[in-house]
Amino acid sequence: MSAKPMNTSRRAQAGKAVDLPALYKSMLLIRRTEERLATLFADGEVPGFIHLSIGQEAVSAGVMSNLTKADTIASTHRGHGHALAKGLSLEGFFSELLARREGLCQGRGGSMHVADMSVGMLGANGIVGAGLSIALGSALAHKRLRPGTIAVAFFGDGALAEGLLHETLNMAALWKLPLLFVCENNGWSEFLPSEKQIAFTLERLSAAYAIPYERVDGNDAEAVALRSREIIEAVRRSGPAVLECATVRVRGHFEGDAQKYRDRADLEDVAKVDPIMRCEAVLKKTRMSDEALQALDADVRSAIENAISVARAGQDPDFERAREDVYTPQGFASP
Amino acid sequence: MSAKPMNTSRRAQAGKAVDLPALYKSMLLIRRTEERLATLFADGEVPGFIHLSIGQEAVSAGVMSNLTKADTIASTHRGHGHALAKGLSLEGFFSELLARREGLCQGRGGSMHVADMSVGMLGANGIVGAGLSIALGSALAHKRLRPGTIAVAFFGDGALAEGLLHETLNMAALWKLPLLFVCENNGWSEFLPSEKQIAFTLERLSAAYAIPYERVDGNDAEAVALRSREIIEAVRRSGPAVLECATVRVRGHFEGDAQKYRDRADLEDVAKVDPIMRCEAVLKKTRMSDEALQALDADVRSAIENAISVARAGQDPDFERAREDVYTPQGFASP
Amino acid sequence: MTEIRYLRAINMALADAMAEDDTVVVFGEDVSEAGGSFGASRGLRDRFGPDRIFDTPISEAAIAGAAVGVAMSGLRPVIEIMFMDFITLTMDALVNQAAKARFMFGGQGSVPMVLRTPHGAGLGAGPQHSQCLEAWLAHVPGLKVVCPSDPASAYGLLRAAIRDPDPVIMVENKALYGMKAEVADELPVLPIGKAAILRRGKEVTLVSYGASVHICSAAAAQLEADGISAEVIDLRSLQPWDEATVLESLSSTHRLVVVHEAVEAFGPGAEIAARMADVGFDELDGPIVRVGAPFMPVPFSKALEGRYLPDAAKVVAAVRRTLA
Amino acid sequence: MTEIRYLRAINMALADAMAEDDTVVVFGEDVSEAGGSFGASRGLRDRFGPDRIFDTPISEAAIAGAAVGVAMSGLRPVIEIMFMDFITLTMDALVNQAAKARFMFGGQGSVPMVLRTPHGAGLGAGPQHSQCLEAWLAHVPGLKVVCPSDPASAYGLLRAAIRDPDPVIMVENKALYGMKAEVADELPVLPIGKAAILRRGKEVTLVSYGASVHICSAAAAQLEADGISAEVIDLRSLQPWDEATVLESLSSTHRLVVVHEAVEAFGPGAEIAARMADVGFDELDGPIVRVGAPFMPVPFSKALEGRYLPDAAKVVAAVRRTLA
Ligand SMILES: Cc1ncc(C[n+]2csc(CCOP(=O)(O)OP(=O)(O)O)c2C)c(N)n1
Ligand SMILES: Cc1ncc(C[n+]2csc(CCOP(=O)(O)OP(=O)(O)O)c2C)c(N)n1
Ligand SMILES: [Mg+2]
Ligand SMILES: [Mg+2]
Repeated sequence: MSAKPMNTSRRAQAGKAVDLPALYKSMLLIRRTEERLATLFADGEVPGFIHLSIGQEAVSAGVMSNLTKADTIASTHRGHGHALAKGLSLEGFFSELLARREGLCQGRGGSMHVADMSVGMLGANGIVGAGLSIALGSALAHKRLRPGTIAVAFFGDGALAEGLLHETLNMAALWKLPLLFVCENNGWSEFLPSEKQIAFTLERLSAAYAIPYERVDGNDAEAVALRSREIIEAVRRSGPAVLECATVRVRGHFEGDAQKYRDRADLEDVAKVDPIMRCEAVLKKTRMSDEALQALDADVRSAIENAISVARAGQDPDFERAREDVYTPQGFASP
Repeated sequence: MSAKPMNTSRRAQAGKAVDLPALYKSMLLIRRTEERLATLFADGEVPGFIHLSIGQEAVSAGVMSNLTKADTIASTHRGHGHALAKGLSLEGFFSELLARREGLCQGRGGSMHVADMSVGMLGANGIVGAGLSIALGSALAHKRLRPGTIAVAFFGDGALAEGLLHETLNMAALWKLPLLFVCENNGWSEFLPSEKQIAFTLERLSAAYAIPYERVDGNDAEAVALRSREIIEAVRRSGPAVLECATVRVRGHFEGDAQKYRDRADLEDVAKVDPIMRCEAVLKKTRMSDEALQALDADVRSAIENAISVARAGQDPDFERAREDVYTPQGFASP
Repeated sequence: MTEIRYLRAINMALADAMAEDDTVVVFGEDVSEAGGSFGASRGLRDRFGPDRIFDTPISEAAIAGAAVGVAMSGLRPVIEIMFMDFITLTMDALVNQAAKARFMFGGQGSVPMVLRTPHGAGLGAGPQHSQCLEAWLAHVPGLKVVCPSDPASAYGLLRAAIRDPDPVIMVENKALYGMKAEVADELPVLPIGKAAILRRGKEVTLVSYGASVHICSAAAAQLEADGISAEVIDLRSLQPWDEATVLESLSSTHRLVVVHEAVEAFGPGAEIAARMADVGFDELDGPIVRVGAPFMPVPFSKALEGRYLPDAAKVVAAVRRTLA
Repeated sequence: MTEIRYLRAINMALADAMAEDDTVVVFGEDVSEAGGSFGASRGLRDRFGPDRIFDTPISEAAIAGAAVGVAMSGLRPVIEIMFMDFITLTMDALVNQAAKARFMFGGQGSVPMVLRTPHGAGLGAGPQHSQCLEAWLAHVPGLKVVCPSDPASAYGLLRAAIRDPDPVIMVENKALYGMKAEVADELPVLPIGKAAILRRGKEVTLVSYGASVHICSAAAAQLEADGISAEVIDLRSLQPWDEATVLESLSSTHRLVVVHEAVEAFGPGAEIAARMADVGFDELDGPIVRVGAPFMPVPFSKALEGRYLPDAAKVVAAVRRTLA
């Protein structure tokens, strides 16, 4: 599959081949979804603000290819990829982003809060770093209730500066929790390169807690899938690990951000490392015909258009229902 | 002075000899003060709760021997030693602990909040870890206003778990702030050994941020003074450093804590590493007569008794004055 | 009937909840080996083992954040924050995560966590170990807040909090930990949101919660000696609070005094007063007077602290003012 | 007279303060190179250099804690927290350190820091990017809280906040950033704690602050058309707030409606209502009605958000209720 010998040998180690077409499909679903979101947003159909993960799809697809539904993830403000790769319903997703009653969160959360407990997606999160301790807690519950199940905390390189990272790394190490820390290092934290904010490397930080650390090319879906497979197996057995994925933020921090602060050259380079194009090239060389690829793309696109139609046909959420749903209906457990 | 050759060579490096009698006196002042506090507390003369640093005096005496008044320190709940070594008035100190109007904080703060801005003591602190970011800010101000001046953050081994440590280490490293982190590692965090709470070593953690780290025997005043002298010179010139002082908490977490959770053996060993006895032994061997030592002790004791008398003669704070002093009297800057 | 202490009631509630439901777990600083810094969880480690009750590092933000994740993943965590002053470090987990999860995820689930924490002055513990910050939490949609005043309600409300599907903060006045009272042999679980009328009276309604309830009772006794009949209501829960009971009482007494140890300005009593100045306006025959802490940090000196704290004399003065 | 936007007024205040006093420094996330995420500090880096205005990592707790230390050591920091929802992470520094330092250290000094932060909904930003949490801060002795409603007060209050020797939180409704208004060529510094009467009226007093002031003005205009004369007070400062001005107005109108975007329950308006139900009781001819957000997180959907937010219709209804 991959032309890179290192990956071949790693694949051999891992024992089982990666399902590259599945990875590709997962990435394509994220990409096409976000491309459509960009136009829907520009057209005013998506309220609020949205952060796209275009260029970063390999991380979501790769890591999630090794998780089961029982495994949980806690995500970030840039969480569409995590959500879709974890298996959120596309209709529920679009309905949510279009603020419909039929949305996964009934139109109350939007892009920054998409969640689906039934597939172990504990929510995107508007608070940088907050997912770390939620995943920590989830891992703790897994350890007690469902040995072999893990939690994954996704976070960006900007989030590295939050104190919560330290607290959760320490507790995860102390209690040997089945928790995988996945840092999506796209080099940016809003409008500032994160190297101007972070004085340490995650590798050395992880070493402080003696937590196993691996760095992987986050734009190589196969590499992410293979490396994370091994790591996740280890996490299931014996405790926390850190996986840092070097990747690229193609679009602005949020939609509408013209990225004036960013070098044109930097932006042009981006295409070269595109995870989808890279994966496609490998697939073409090895097993998939152009027709098959086109058919896949068409499938993905039509699923998306269908979901958009469903979302568009949806209704505004009901205010009274929302207001009542702040607490669980049964209320307190009376004697 | 010290019998240990290592110290001799270090002393040579540092150029100037340590003033061991001065260190001894500084430690003795802390010890005798806290011994008296223990009895005053038992007698009900000191309200609230107090945390004694008996056994840990070498850290305060040693580090502070290399600071000037302009240098600032942020302290902890166990801050008597820091305060006295930094030069707080003994009368003001006792008056505060006895909750007098004449106290340094006018009887409003007590043991956990003793402070004296005029000598750069930015306050003991009831919030574990909080002094870290206060010292960070102070270092930032020093860098802009008073190059060559530094801030020191004291914190315990239990505080290592607070997220603020990570945030401040990162920012200190990023901005090369003149900030010395001094960890007083006494092995305990309240009633639990901190090894049950901390999964990392401070040495490896510091390495993550490429902040110079040193460990020193925190019960050897001369060693603390010598090592911190070099480190502090470097901090004045070029940025943050971490100094970890291994020491021993002799008394309970707070006065009244019977330490049932602690091995008797552990407690008996403590006497062997007593920083004051160690220092005294060296002093006796080299230059100070028994008479001189006794005279010093008598001096210290009488200064303390005097301060206690002054404190006892003090008045209760005035409520209306306290109530008005929540804000600076001049109030807002009107146009 | 047996006599138990407030702290023991909490201990019993924790034990009974853990025995009843093995998804209940307890964690926090020094809760396990040491049995809690005030002793609330003494003996639980021996009985339930270190998997059910365990010590954490001093990482309040992660403790509270972890509780959210734990609660989302099938366990019912009860965490302890050693002093309410330290909830400053847990606010994000409480407010932005726990409180909103059910609502913002479209009712997909809930966050059945409990945070126990002691508030209150009187021990000379100074400005960072004495604060009553419950007004912050009561202002946050998605949280529930209870504040028991005696052993029976400490037991009953903690049991209810642990059974509750949503996040509940239980605030315990540390001055009450040693309080003893006769209680029934079978202590009932108490409903969250329901007040108790401690004393019937005709001329003024005294509303409070937690330790201040006892100040109100003392004041009512003093007033009675002077021929003034005061009704005393123990809210027990602050969020939700029992508006109906307060309104009903006001409708018979026509005067209202609200008492608490929290700072008066922008404090919990403001809501009660404001509500009654709206829905109860027609019933009011005198100003609504609040008795709370003055607008200053909690001072260390006992001389200051004594003046700082609400007491029966202040409540009596407040009653006289509204009756004037 | 010139016309400027609210955001520009903040920018000018920062620039003028930095020019006037070279101990003023500004830091926060994206404030320097990017000029602030909403653009409040645009151009300041070019003018004052990176030593006076600099970017921080995403470390809100340390940003606020550092501001305390900076302020104790001779500089006057102005920090920005990108959304008020994130002050959850700064509460310890604000409440346990900044607010108490002067008092608990016996008046040895003060903490001249300013924290600027935007609150408010209306942009579909959802539950974690829209909250109005100023009630928490107003409840804390030692903090001051201002909340300007227009360009001139944004300028005047920010200048006052930066000159103030004590910690001040300035809350800016982000829906106002684009608001334009005519202002004097020389903008005055405004006193903290002083309200402005925006409109004289006889039958009801509308008290609010920040963006809600405009809702009150709109409601007053509608009411006038119906022959009801409403006085509109812009508090400008919440802590301290201008009790005298409100009481004086109430003494002539005898009816009070308090309006804000923060959640009504245990919100800032509760204090105003409670105070007036005490010291202003004899002046009241009708219930005090509050208009605030309902007890729920800020929803994402515009349809929900529209219902969630206070508006002129709700204020008019509240007025009718108190006049009924
Ligand atoms: C606690 C908190 N602080 C600040 C923000 C504003 N904010 C949103 S995203 C972001 C940058 C995050 O950078 P990174 O973690 O690298 O994620 P990326 O955007 O690159 O995916 C910031 C500062 C926030 N949402 N939460
Ligand atoms: C934020 C916070 N959490 C918890 C506490 C309660 N507490 C006071 S001291 C202490 C242990 C601190 O241990 P360490 O830092 O090692 O200092 P030591 O007591 O050993 O000097 C704890 C948990 C506190 N004061 N502040
Ligand atoms: Mg990034
Ligand atoms: Mg310790």
